[in-house]
Amino acid sequence: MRAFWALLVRDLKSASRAGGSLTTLLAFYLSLGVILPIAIGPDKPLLASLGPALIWTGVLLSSLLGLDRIFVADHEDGSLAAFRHSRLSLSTISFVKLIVHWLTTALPLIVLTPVMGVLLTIDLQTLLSVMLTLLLGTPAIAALSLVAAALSVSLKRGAVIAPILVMPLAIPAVIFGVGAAKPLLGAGQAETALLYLSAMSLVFVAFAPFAAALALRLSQE
Amino acid sequence: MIDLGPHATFIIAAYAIVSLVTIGLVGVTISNVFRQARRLERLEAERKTGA
Amino acid sequence: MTDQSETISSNWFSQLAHPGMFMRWSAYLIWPLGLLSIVLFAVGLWFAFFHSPADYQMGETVRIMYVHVPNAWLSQFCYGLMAVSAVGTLVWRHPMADVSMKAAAPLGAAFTAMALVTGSLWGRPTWGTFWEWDGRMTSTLILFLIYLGLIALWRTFEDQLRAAKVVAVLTLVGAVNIPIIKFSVDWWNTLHQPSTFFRADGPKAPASIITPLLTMTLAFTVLFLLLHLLRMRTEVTKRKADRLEHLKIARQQKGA
Amino acid sequence: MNPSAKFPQITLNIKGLQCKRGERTVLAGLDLFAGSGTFVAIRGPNGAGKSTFLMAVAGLLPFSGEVSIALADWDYDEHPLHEQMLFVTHLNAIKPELTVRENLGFWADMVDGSRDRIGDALNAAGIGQLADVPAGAMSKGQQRRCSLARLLIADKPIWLLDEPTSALDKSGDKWIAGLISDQVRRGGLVLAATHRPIVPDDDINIFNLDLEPV
Repeated sequence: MRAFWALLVRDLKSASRAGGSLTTLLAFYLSLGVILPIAIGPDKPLLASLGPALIWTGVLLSSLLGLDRIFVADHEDGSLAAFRHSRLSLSTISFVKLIVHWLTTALPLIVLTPVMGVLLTIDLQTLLSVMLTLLLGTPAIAALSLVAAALSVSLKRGAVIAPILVMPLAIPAVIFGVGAAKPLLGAGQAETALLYLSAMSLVFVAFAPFAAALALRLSQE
Repeated sequence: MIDLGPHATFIIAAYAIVSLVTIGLVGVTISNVFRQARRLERLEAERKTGA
Repeated sequence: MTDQSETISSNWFSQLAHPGMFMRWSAYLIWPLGLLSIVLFAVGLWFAFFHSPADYQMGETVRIMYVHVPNAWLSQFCYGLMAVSAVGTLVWRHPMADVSMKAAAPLGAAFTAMALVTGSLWGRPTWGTFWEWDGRMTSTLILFLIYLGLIALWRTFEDQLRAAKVVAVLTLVGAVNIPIIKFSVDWWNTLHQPSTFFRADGPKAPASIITPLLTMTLAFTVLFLLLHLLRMRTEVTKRKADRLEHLKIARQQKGA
Repeated sequence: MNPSAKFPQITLNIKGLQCKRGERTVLAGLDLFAGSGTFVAIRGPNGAGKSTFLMAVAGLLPFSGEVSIALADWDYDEHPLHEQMLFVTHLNAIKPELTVRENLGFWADMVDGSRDRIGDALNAAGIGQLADVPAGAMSKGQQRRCSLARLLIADKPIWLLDEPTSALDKSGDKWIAGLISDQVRRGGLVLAATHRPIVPDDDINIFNLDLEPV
């Protein structure tokens, strides 16, 4: 357990110290919050009704931005090779990386979502339900990102391809996320969507570290 | 040709595109077969003379 | 760590599929598959155009179904084949599995693209628009994106041997996600369109439509197997040529 | 385990080791038998497969042939074999934005070493006064010393060192030679790939392994 916390603390510390990627992430998310309303036009009721969909799309796109950084830093500086002789198995290490990725990517985006809510003139009730769905849905996206990052860790141009691999697989999360946040057919449908969303997050988070560990081991050969 | 009814253009377009793509696929696959075969022969010939 | 040694299992199954053996026995299949697919296409097209009535609901446009359904089926069948090959690469370490996986991906993408085009051409007279966000068509479109992702990953690797195993992992991750995507898209579909009176593959097709549909599907499937076989043979030849090229480069470096 | 206690008896037995990197066969049929208290100096020109050999022994690369490592009456469940090894590659495995102390503390936790030996390790490495400096601010040689200091914060019987003396000056070479000599005297097994020969103390049993490009 000591090694588990050591890795978690180290990665969070180095992420916060080299804060560059956090600011670019939030800047990208905010710029989406600016461009979309400008493109759609200042028609408030339309923006309000599109709110949850735009926020979910914004969060998905923003979280795909820095996704290849998850393993590349450790791969390039030799830490990944040294982990082989540490107390942690590769899947535990991937699980820590998943937690760190969620904390440094999805959480800041969720914290910033109220600002997006203001830009998209969403009422408080919808904003809160969107943030709830984001909280339940982003682990699934983080899990997919983890596997895609592991797959493309040893590629020279890996950074470009990882988001393409995640996008189609993240569609169910977006469907249930927006479906839960903006129920068309009443509250009943929001509950089912929330249940599907959380189930998916749990399953993806459970399996992703093993898939990522396998991908890492294979691409190190 | 039999009467394809009011939407004949779509039916013909569908078959035209499908046959185009299918024939294209067959063509590319077969040309690759020969291209790689020739490349292998050339390299094997070089290996015999060069070695 | 102790006595970790990798011995190549030599049961008959992997013997049969050893590249050299594969090239020998697969050569005998090329012409039979080729002739069979030509015959099937001839019979299928004859049935499709000359020997089957218009559908009482769809009218003549049912004939587009005779090319749409086979391609939609092949886009799924091909991914199934790739998933099995992926398991072959990762679990059974089968020598030809990654060759089969790599050969199938572009074919799968092509069939999925044809399914999408014929689907939208069929949609125009029926639904009045080229693209109707119907559940089945949307799933096919997402499947097309997954194919593109796989092909992109293949091409990003320089070292094809290492690429094989990593792409196999992504293929299996994709295979696990496809049912989830299908389920969520159908759920999403009922959300936005309570009911389309007309599902894409139509009501239970009467006998007169089944025969052309089945023949055309068989024809396309046989064609796919033929193309897949040819592409596998090309890949084996390419890898042999690549090895010789490496040797030539190494010899040249030593010589220089 | 205090820093001077003896290690258990080690036996490393490599038979017919073959490694391929992509298309190229790098190692073709290599044999090696080595036990405790030995310094295996791996020598050979570039591309002879020195790093590949170390990565194969470290379990980071698939290979055919046999690599068996055994420790005398060792409880492998309690202390798995792959944790009894330290592999210092030509990369330093250091986060530039973290301080030297944080980096070494992290590695101490990861490999079950002890944090309170960091001070002595850094002094031995000659960078004792840089403990709270961000690692990125140090020179290449100092970063290399920080990376090698990892060897001193944990007691591992087997060391795999890839170009340990790279980016080090004369005094660094001497430090490394002394480090290896102490480890070998304690009954450890050191496999080091080097360009510049490492000259340990004279009582150390050296085994030269020369690799030829295939």
